[in-house]
Formats: sequence, C-alpha cells, structure tokens
Amino acid sequence: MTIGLIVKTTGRLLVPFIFIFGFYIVAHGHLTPGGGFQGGAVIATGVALILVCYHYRECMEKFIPVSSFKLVESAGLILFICTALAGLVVASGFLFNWLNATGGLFGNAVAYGINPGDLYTAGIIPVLNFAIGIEVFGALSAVLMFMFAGLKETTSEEDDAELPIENIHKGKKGGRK
Amino acid sequence: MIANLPFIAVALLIGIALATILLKKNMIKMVMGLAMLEGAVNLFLVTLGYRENGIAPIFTNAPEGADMVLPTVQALTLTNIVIGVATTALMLVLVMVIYKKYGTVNADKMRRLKE
Amino acid sequence: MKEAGSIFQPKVAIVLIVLVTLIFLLPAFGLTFGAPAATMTDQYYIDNSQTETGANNVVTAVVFDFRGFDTLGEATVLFIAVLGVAMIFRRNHK
Amino acid sequence: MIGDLLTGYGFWNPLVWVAVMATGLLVAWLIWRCGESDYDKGTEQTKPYLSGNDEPEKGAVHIRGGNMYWGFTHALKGYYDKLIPLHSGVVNDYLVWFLIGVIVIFVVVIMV
Amino acid sequence: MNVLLDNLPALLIAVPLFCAFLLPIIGRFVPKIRDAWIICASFAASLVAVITAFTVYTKGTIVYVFGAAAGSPAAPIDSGGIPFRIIFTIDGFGAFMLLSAAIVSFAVVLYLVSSQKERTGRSEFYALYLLLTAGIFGMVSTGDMFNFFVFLEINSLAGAALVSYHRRGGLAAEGALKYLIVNTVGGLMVLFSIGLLYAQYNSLNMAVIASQISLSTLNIIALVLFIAALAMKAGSVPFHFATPDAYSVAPSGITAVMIVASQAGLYGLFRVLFTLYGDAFNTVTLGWVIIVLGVLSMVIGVTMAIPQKDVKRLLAYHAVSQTGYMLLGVGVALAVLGDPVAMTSYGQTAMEGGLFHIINHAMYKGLLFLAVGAVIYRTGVWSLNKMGGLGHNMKWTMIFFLIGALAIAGIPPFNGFASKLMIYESVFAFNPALSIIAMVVSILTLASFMKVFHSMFMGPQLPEYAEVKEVPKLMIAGMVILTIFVIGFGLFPDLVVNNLVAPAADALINNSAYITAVLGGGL
Repeated sequence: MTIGLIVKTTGRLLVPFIFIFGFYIVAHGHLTPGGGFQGGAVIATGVALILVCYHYRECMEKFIPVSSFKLVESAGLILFICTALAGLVVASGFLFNWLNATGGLFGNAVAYGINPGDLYTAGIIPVLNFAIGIEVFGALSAVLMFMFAGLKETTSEEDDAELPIENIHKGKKGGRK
Repeated sequence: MIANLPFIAVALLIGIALATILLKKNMIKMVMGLAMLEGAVNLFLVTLGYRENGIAPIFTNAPEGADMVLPTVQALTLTNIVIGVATTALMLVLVMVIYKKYGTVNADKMRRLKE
Repeated sequence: MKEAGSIFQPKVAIVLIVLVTLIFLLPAFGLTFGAPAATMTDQYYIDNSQTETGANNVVTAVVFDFRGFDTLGEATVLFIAVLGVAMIFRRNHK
Repeated sequence: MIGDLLTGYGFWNPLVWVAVMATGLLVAWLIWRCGESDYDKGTEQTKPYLSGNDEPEKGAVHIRGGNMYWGFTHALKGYYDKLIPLHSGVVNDYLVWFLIGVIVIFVVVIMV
Repeated sequence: MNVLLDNLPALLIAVPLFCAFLLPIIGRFVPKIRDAWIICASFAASLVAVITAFTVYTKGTIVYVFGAAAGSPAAPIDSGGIPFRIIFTIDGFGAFMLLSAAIVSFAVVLYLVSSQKERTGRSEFYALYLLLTAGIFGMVSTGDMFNFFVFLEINSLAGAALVSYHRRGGLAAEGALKYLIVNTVGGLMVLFSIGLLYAQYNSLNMAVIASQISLSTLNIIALVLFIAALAMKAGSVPFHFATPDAYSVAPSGITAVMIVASQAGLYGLFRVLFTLYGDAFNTVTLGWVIIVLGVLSMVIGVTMAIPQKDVKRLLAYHAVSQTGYMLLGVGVALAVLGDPVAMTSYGQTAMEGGLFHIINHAMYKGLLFLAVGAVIYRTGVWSLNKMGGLGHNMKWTMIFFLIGALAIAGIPPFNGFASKLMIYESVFAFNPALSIIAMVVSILTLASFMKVFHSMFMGPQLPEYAEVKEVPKLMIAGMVILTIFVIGFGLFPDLVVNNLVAPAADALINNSAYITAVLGGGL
C-alpha cells in the first residue's frame, strides 16, 4: 500500500508546528494548563504522524532508529533523578526545590495572588517538566515504533527453551506438550 | 441524589467496564474494558475535587474572588492516566505476541496454562 | 480435550456485575458532589504553592513539588512499559 | 537458656535438638559398628535377588513423578473432579472469582 | 557521609532507579561492564536496605519527608499539623520486609547473571529486575496511600514484563498477560478505595487517615476492596488463579523475587488491616475473614500441588499454600486484637509466627526455585515425568533442594519448623481444628516434596542425562546465600524472633505508635 503525496506533504508541514506546540506546553507547565506529560505526549503525536505518513520501515532506516528513542527516554529520566539528587547535595533533601527564589536559574520569587505569570519562576519545576517531557516523548515514540515493528517481524522459535539450544540434550527439548 | 449524578455515572461506568471485561472473550476488547475501568476511576477522582462554581487551580490571569477546585485529585488523575497508558501498552504488546504464537486472541483458547 | 471455556454462565457473571455495581453506587449516597467534606490539605496547597514553589499552576506544583516523588514513580512506570515492549520484541540473534 | 524459642505452651530449642540427634546418630553408629563385617563389595552379594530373575534395565525401575501419588488422587477423585475444572485458565473466570470474593467479604463484613 | 545516612529512605529508591535508568545506555555503549554493573547496583540497593532496616531496629521508626529541607517536621505547624508532602514511614514491620527483600534480591541477581548469560535483551531484563526491587522497597516503606498505589503498579508491571522474558512459544506471554490483567484490576480497586478515603479525610497520609477513621459504609467498601485486591496480589485463594500461571513460566530466579513481590502485597494487606483500620472495626469478623482466606489457601494450594506434573507449577501452588500459613497466623492475632488477655497468652505468638513465616518462606521458597531452575537450566525439562537420577551429576543442587524441601515441610532444625511450630501452638489455643488443618497441610507438603525429590534426583542415572554437569559457580553462590539464611534462621530462631520479628509484630499491633511517629502526638 502506498501513501499519497498529499498526506506525506501535509504531514511533513504539520510536524514542526506540532513539535513547537508541544515544546510550548512543556515550557509553560508551571504557568498554564499543561506540563511535561501533556507536552511530551503532544510531541509524540508528531512522531506518530510521521510514522503514519511514511512507511514505518522507511522511517526507522532513514530518519530515526528506534534505539535512539530509548536513549532519549533514559536521558530524560536521568535528568529528573539527577535534579532530585542535586537537592540532596545542595539542601540535603531529596527532590527539594533548591532553585526556587534564589534569583538564579528559574529563580524569581512569586507573591501570593493572581498575576500574569513569569516564565522565569518555580525553581526546579520547569527543569523537571523538561525532563519528563523528554522522557514521555521518547517513551511513547519508542512504544509506537516497537509496536509498528512488531506487527510485521516474526520472532523465531529458538528462544522457547530456558537455555541456549545447544545445551539441551537431543530429543529432550523441554516444555509441555 | 440527582445532584450526585457524577457518582452514579462512575458506578455505571464501572459496571459497563466490568461487563466488558467479564463477558467479552476477545482479549483486545478486554483490554478496552480495562481502559474503561481506568477511565471510571479517573472520573471518580476528578469528581471528588469539584467545588461549587470552582475554577481551575491556576493563578495566571485567574478571575477575582472565585473558589478553586481541589488540585490534589487532579494530580492523582494525571499520574493514573500515565500509569494507565503504560499498562495498556504492555497488555496490547502481550496480546500481539499471543496472537502471533497461538493464532487467536480468544480468551477461551488462551488456556494452555491451566489446572 | 474438549474446549469447555469459561466455567461460569454469562448470567452468573451478569448477576455479579449488577451486585458489584450496586456496591459502587453506595458512594453516591455518602458523598456530596460539589462540596468536599474536608479541604485542609488542598487549601494549604492553594494558599502556599506560589510562595513555596513559585508556580502559578497549583496542579503542576502538586505534581512536581509537593508530590514529586509520585511523578518519579510514574515516569518509572512508563520506563517499565518501554523496557517491557523492547524486551518482548527483541531479536534473538545478536 | 540460649536458643529457647517460646511458642506459647512450651519452648523449642534447635541447638539441643541437634545435640540430641547427633548423640543418637553416634550411638547408632557405635551399635552398627559392633556388627559383623562380612559384606564384600563387587561380589554376588551386591546384586539384588529377584526370585532368580535378571535385574531389570536401570531406566525401567525409576518411578516417574506423575505416577507417584496416583492412589492419593484416585481416592479423592470426587474432590479433584470438582477442584481441577475450577482452574479453568480463562482470564474472565479469574475476575469473576474476584467479584465473588468482593461480594462475599462485603456481605460478611456488613452483616456481622 | 552524614548526608547519606540522613537520607537513607530516599536512597533506598533512588539507587536502584538511577542504576536502572543508566542500564540501557550502558548496554548500548559498554555492554562489557553490564554484568558487573547489575551486581554492583543490586548490592548497593540491598546494602542501603539493610542499613535502613538496621537503623530502624536500633533507633526506632524513620519518618522521611520528600521534597522538604533536612530537619523539617513531617507535619508542619503552618499547615495545621497535616503532612502535605509524601512521607516514607519505615517502622519495624517495614524494616522486616526490607530485610527479606534485600537478601533475596541480592542472592537472585548472582544467579541470574550466570543463568541468563546466553540470552539477548539483557539490558532491559536487568533494568526491569532493579525496578521490581525498587517497587518492593517502595511498597514496604511508604507512608502515603497514593504512593503505595504507584509502587504497586511498578511492582505489577515490572513483574509481568519479567515473566514474559523466556518466550516458551507464547506460554510466557500468556502467563504475563493473565498476571497483568488481574493485577491491574486489583490496582484500580485499590485506587478507588484510596479515592473513597481521600474524599472523607482529604489526606493521603496513612497516619492521618488512621487517626480519624470511623465505622461508616464508605470505609467498609474501601476496606473490602483493599482486602480483595491485596489478597489477589498476595495470591490467596480464591484470587490465586493467576499466580501459578505466572510463576510457572517466569525465569526461575525471577520467580524467587516474585515471591517477595507478592509478600509486599501481603504487607499492604496487614498494614491496611492493622494500622489503617486499627481497632475502629469489629476485628473479630475481619480476623475470621483472613483466617478463612488462609485456611482455603493452605488446603486448596497443597491439594492442587500434589497432582501437578510441571515442577515449577507445583512449587507455585506450594507458594499459595504457604501464604495461607501467614494469613492464618496473623488472622488469629487480628481476631483477638481487642482481647488483651488472649492477646498476651497466644495472639502475640500467632502474630510473630505468621510474620516469621514471611521471611522464612522468602528464603526457602527462593532456594527451592533457584535449585529447580538450576535443574531446568541443565536439562531443559519442566515435566517431572521426564526427570530422574539427577543426583548423580548435580550433587550441590540436590543438597540445596533437599534443605529447601525439608524447610518447607517443617522438618527440624530448619527455619520452616520454628515458624510453623509457633503457628500450630498458638492457633491451637484459639481453635484446635485450625491447628489440625495446618498440621495436615504440612504433612501433605512433605509428601509432595518427597515426590519431587524422588522423581528429580533419586533413582538410577538416566541415559539421556549422562552428560549433565553441575551448574556454574555463580548460580551456586546465589543458592548458598539463601541456604545460609535457611539454616541460620533454623538454628537460632530465638535471636531472629526477639530481634527482628517481635518489633515488627509490635509495630503492627500498636498502631498509635505509628500515628505518633508521623503526627508527633498532635491532632
């Protein structure tokens, strides 16, 4: 089955906008509705659009190998846990909001009450938002690509036994009937 | 009683979801039933936090003097949605493997492990 | 081996589902929609999220600061799903 | 005393138990040593005497696991005929059992 | 150093998570150090858990607040004395479970590194293993209901994914899917109950809920859902059906850890019954519910085990049966919780017996699964009908299996006997019939293991297994660790009971201490 030119072109044009919108949702998580999960999911829909518009095998061979998404996901999680552990080192509290109201990165103080919002606030919350955004983007894309790949590929039967095949005695290959 | 309509909806959704899980033999439909059960629980959680005439708990450009709905349950729902996505993905992949090996997604035929 | 399938008749299952739905209907009599019984924790979050965390969005403050550890666990769940999918669809030969 | 585990009625001391068992084994060994030693390895004595028949093939005499408690399961046939079909292997049934459990426990806790 | 000691509960989760997050990267770029990395990571996680448990036993309950600066109280004054952050509360019972999980998980990792050497996809496998460990640690140490649910889901998902590692022609996926569906429904029911409790008390902290709980219909619904869902996680009859399916197809080492994972469900059940609902309820009824679940588990588990032909399925049914002992012992204590005279005369002992059986079961059932896995590793056969005469070539495995089998059957001087004796004698004072059932079940267990031992190891050497060798040294090492604990706990039960089990039992019985530790006597 081939996919039409209109679909391909539209998809190609839409994907950057989807990515930017997702990035906006991630970055403004502490001010407006949204956050890492939602933004990451939006970005992953861009990847899903690419997967639908182009053949998945083409995608994986040309653009984006699936294992790199796993690495992206790991990187997001490591950023999260390192930020949390840094709180342990800096202020001796795991997940302590050690950047808030310090004047440094994302460190502007906020007074109680209704305000128009300042992007440069909330301490580690934007950092964690980005970490989770990266993680969710990687995770959902990887799951989608693995499922696309799993649809077609057949796994061999060699792995049915509990040990490599050469160690099994002949004619005694295990398992129930 | 009629003011508690959301809670009744939750109960009915749980009933429909359980019926899907218990009566359908197609594994894909069972997974859909589980997703529905998850949706029912999410609805229950969100419903718990509603306050009369409340607004979303966000201070950016909020209207003056309005009550905010409870934020914790929304956070819990967010967490549960992501957990649900993960669970559903893993279950669907397992169903895919079973379909490849057994050639069926019927729960009645998926019983090589029994007794 | 005869394919007997489920040992329960569908009508048994339906009766059980109806009974369980009735149990789940009971909260509708005990709780009131729109007026939570107690709001102490949530009111604290609403009042203090801006001064303690600097976030205007209280839900984000709860998700990433007050209950940030849950978020770590939830990200871990997603990580588990990806690892599980990758492990199940792995190739046998190196 | 060291090692005493109080169990409600009395106590249990594994160290004493081990000591007693070791003494018992020692005594048994001493008694066994007093016997005559006219057993020679590798002679006719070591072969089992089966009414003059030849000793059967080694693989044939091993009782396989599935046959071991045939009598037990046969005696409880009525019980097992009911019990084993309950483990039907259908996922729907597992969840039906869960609902049954929920309803029964709910009724018990509400009623009593 | 002091920073690390102050933040032990955070490290308890952070160390395995961090190591697991790094594993895909290590597996991609430097696969050579993967085995060393997983052993070091598991050792570090176990070490942190043991140190935490030791701290709890020497200094009392640890209360750790996530996200707060060091030294800030769990329930700040400006919030009206309500803990609003996630709190880890590790008391005697939690420390006890941490100890058992730490020992088993480290012993099993040595075994797995050797037994899974030839397979692909090991980075994911080891990462999932670490996450399963983290899930168990989190479940037994958290003091927050929703956090408990999150770790329950981590536990279920990681367990299900690990079950499907050996494909076995789709059987593994079937077992994993059943396990996952059942546990997902259970987890959602737990979440619904948490929602019910939250709606009334507006708090997710266990201590706050425990201090305010009352007898109402909503609380009864929540309690019933908790009991059913957590008993399903623990694998008690009549919710046990998925347990043998999953255990029999999982890699053997993983099954040993999944025993501990199911015991974390048991932990949750006891925590809800004793600490959360405490004495607000008619505990006699609840106690009898737990006792009936326990007796059903014991009897049906062991009778289903006897006719099994698949050796791992047989062991899985024995796991169900042994879970019954724990439920019986603790259920008796729950039934007499409101009666101080009965509590001091036999309730305390029943409780200690049931809890002592938890750690004993983790040790000897882990050992049995590892030994059986070693046999399967060398022969590739699951069916007891095809085995025989393996004792000639696998002497060490035979010895370990024999020790485990004697321990599970309750033969002195191994550890199973000590805890079973405590359960028999104390339950006899409560109700003689229950005690007799427990003894009969123990005899049937012995009979069943006679069958397994005979058909696996005894008999003449079969020609098809003439070339079978002993398993690698690292696998033996994993079994040796568990054997040391089986024999050590058997020879010195008084030390274990007085120093490890009694604080756990006290922590469960005395729920006001738990509340005071978190809320500081206020409220």
